[in-house]
Amino acid sequence: MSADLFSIFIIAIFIENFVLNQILGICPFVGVSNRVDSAVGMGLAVTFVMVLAGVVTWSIQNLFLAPFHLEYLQTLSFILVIASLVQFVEMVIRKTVPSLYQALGVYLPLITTNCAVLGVALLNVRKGYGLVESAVNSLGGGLGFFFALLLMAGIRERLEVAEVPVAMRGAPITFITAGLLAIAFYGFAGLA
Amino acid sequence: MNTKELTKGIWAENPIFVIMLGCCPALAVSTSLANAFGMGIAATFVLLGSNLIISLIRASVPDKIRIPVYIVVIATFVTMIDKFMAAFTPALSASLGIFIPLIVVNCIILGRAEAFANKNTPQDSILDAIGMGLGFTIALAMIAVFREVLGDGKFFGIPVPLIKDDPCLLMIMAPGGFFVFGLLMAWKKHLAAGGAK
Amino acid sequence: MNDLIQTGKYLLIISAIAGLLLAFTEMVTAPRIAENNRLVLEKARREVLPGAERFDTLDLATTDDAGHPATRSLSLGFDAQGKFLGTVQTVSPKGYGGPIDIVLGLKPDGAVSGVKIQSMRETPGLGTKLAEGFLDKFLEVARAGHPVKFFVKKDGGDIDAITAATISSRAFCKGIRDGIKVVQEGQTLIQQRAAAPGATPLPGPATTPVAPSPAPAPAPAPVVPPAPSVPPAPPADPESPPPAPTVAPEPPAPPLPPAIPQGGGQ
Amino acid sequence: MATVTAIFSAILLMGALGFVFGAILSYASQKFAVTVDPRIETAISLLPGANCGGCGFPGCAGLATAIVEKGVPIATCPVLTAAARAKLSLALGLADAGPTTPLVATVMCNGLPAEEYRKFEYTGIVDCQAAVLVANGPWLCPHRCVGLGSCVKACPFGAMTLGENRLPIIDKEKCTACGKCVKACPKAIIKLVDKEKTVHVKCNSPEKGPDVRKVCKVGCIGCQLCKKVCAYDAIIIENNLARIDYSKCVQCGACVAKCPQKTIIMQGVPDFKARKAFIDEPACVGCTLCFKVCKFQAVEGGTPKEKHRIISAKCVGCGACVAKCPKKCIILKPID
Repeated sequence: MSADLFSIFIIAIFIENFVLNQILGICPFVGVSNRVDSAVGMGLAVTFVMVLAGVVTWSIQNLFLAPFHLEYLQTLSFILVIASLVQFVEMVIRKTVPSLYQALGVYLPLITTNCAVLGVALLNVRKGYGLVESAVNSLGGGLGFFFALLLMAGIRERLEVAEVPVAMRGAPITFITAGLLAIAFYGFAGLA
Repeated sequence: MNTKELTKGIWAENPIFVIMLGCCPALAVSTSLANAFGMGIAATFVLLGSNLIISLIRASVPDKIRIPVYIVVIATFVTMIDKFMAAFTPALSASLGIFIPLIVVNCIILGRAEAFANKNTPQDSILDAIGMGLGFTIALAMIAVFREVLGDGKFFGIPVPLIKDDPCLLMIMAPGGFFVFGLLMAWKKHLAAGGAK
Repeated sequence: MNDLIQTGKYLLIISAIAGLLLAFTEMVTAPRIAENNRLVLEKARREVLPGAERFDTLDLATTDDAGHPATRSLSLGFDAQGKFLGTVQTVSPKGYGGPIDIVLGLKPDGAVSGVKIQSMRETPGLGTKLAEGFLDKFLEVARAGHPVKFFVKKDGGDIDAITAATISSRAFCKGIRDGIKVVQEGQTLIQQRAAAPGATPLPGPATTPVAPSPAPAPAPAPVVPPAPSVPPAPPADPESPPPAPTVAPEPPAPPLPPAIPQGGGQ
Repeated sequence: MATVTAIFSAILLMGALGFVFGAILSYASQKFAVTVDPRIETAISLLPGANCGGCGFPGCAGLATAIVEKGVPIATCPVLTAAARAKLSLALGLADAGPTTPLVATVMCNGLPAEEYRKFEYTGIVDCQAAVLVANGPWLCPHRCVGLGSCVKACPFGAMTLGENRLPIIDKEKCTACGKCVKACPKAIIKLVDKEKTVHVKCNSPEKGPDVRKVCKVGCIGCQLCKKVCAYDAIIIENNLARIDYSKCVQCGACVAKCPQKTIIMQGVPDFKARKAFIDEPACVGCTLCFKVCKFQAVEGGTPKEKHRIISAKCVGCGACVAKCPKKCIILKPID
């Protein structure tokens, strides 16, 4: 059983990395990765929301939606859960770590529409994962996002001092770097 | 009827290249022109509806639960469209079907709702929605042209003579999306900077 | 405290309205969607088994990938004169992006009569090539007659996979093998049913009428003919009433309908 | 019948979910309520919001809290215009003792011949602080502007760009004198100077004259000619480097014309020509004021009611007489 969990975990982080492989959650990925500390903040916030969302959505799906044949409410209820979780996290961060709250700025509420979070929730259902598997998959997905964000932030900080052509500065060079990172992540595909 | 609201979304404040919202579906779906237009039209339609509804209810929403309420409105709107299309227009739904659930997580919808619809009148919100939707579609089409021709050797489904036998598959996959997107954005910045050196 | 109630009340109203709207749309659209899917499946079945006019459904017990018991409903195709043409079934191997629903037609001798992809969520441009060039090449090989090893070339089979989409190609082949295995296992039952083409299909394992409940996936018939070794599959859904055997010229109930492209269902 | 229960269960489920989350959120908003002093909110809204850090506080929010809670003077924000500062002091009811003369950042280095005086080709990280670690910068002159744009990157208002010879050009309108560039420059070449003044000593090198000549064509060699020619003694020479006292300088340009090294320049007038005073003979009433005020004995006359004339050889063009003459009959003309 645990071997299976471990493989889900590794697949979620490296092989099916949410950002670089399935191209989900690009908006915060590009928006917040200019500095490592805000990237860490965002990564942790997203992982926290993902794991919690993974568990809550799984329970809603299996305790309410499936028995009462309300599958069509799936998207609606999942996104309501995620939105409320994000609003909750926003309040907590605003109270406890105001500087991080300032650094994340608009990208904190945008976690709600972060495709990765809803992606994980729907993926858990589509793959028919149990509770523990969903939690592990969500954790893996979150850490995968966090890992990619950290890599990106590190690279972008070095890009600040590199000689970048005028038109490429800012977002364009970020996307080219993300493309190269995605190619690098294909190397992990052999792990499956 | 100030047209500035309408035209700004199309190029000046293009949602993808300038505001950089909604890049997830843009990269994931822009592998063929047909997909791009499909996604664009579906997104425009949803954006129109959600902007209108949100700008209508914006006064009564307590600020603490602003985001959950907006998201519920958007999700309901999207699911209804998905179901009605699947029921009454099965052919269209077959081609557009997989895009509709993707729209719920499209950052543009909540982005525009949060940034625009909850501050402006319904008329302006509709104009903004149309502008943003068109801008989104155009940007998507621009990306899709490169990716389909280079990666798939087709243009709108018609095989392109030179490339069709061994297209560069990388273009279709995730990294290709990133590259084309980055280069197009650089080209836009270059233009916006008045074609400076 | 009252603020807590106040906000809670507001979100309750909004969510409730949303729930109502969706339930309403579901009620209006579910039967039509099921109908659309059924028509599509109907067309697919005819396409896959050329010449078949009438289909009989037969449910066979089998085990799914994880070894849990599951039922697979087969459609036995008979032409106008009642001659047994072969079997049609829907297999859903797990591809790269999720299940790939394939409608598989097999001739009585086990050769592949036709294959059609019902729905899939593979990476656009790569996995989706399954539905284009790959399918025609696959049919050529399958119809060549000599015993075909349905494996990707890399795994020592006769099918060449799509470049950069080996996962999808492997899943496709696995689905085909799975279909053939089910037919071989249930060979005795199929012959038994096929042997009585003239008479109207035996009343026994009739199918469930399309239950009025909006549940998009009507439960498969719980009753399986008393095969010696295979235990009847437990009824999955307590809610639907045991089906009164209805004899209709053409059993309307579709076999386990393919997952609606949006991915609902088990 | 079944459809009604289905609809009812849908509404019930969504309603319950909505209520539960609404309650959690409102409870959380109370428990995690961030008590923000409304005055800080108004302060934040009235401050420029550039978070440039010129005031030494972490962004405008930091400064706003400091102003409201610790009574830090409003003037610590260098970026505020006088009008904005007045509005803020009005809103907060605090005194507004801000500096009157607006400042602007100016680069005190002319480093003209870029290629001739280069020590080595630097291809490391494009950052002045990093370049300075390598043998004190790639230029022969240790005080020359490194030219890799740390100041340009530090400027939060986009007022600086790297010009030719890799010297930064400052846009006077955009520059808010927040001081970020001053801190970013490892050679301390950028100084905050009165915005109106246009005459500057474009050199920062305290080396002796001969050493300066070896490393730069336009460096200040400490010859003190400018000090002698300045009628308003606005130039101070400290360890071989001329420095302008901007409070006294009237930008007459006498020093600019005199400086043999072209170190002192007048902004906006690249090839500044020496100017001489000329008296319009008929209009002169012989009041001898110009004779008295001229420090360089360049006026021929002195006896009242007689026509005065300027000895152009001695005149440095400081313009003191022009200001003093009651009949306004003296004018300064560049000689070619």
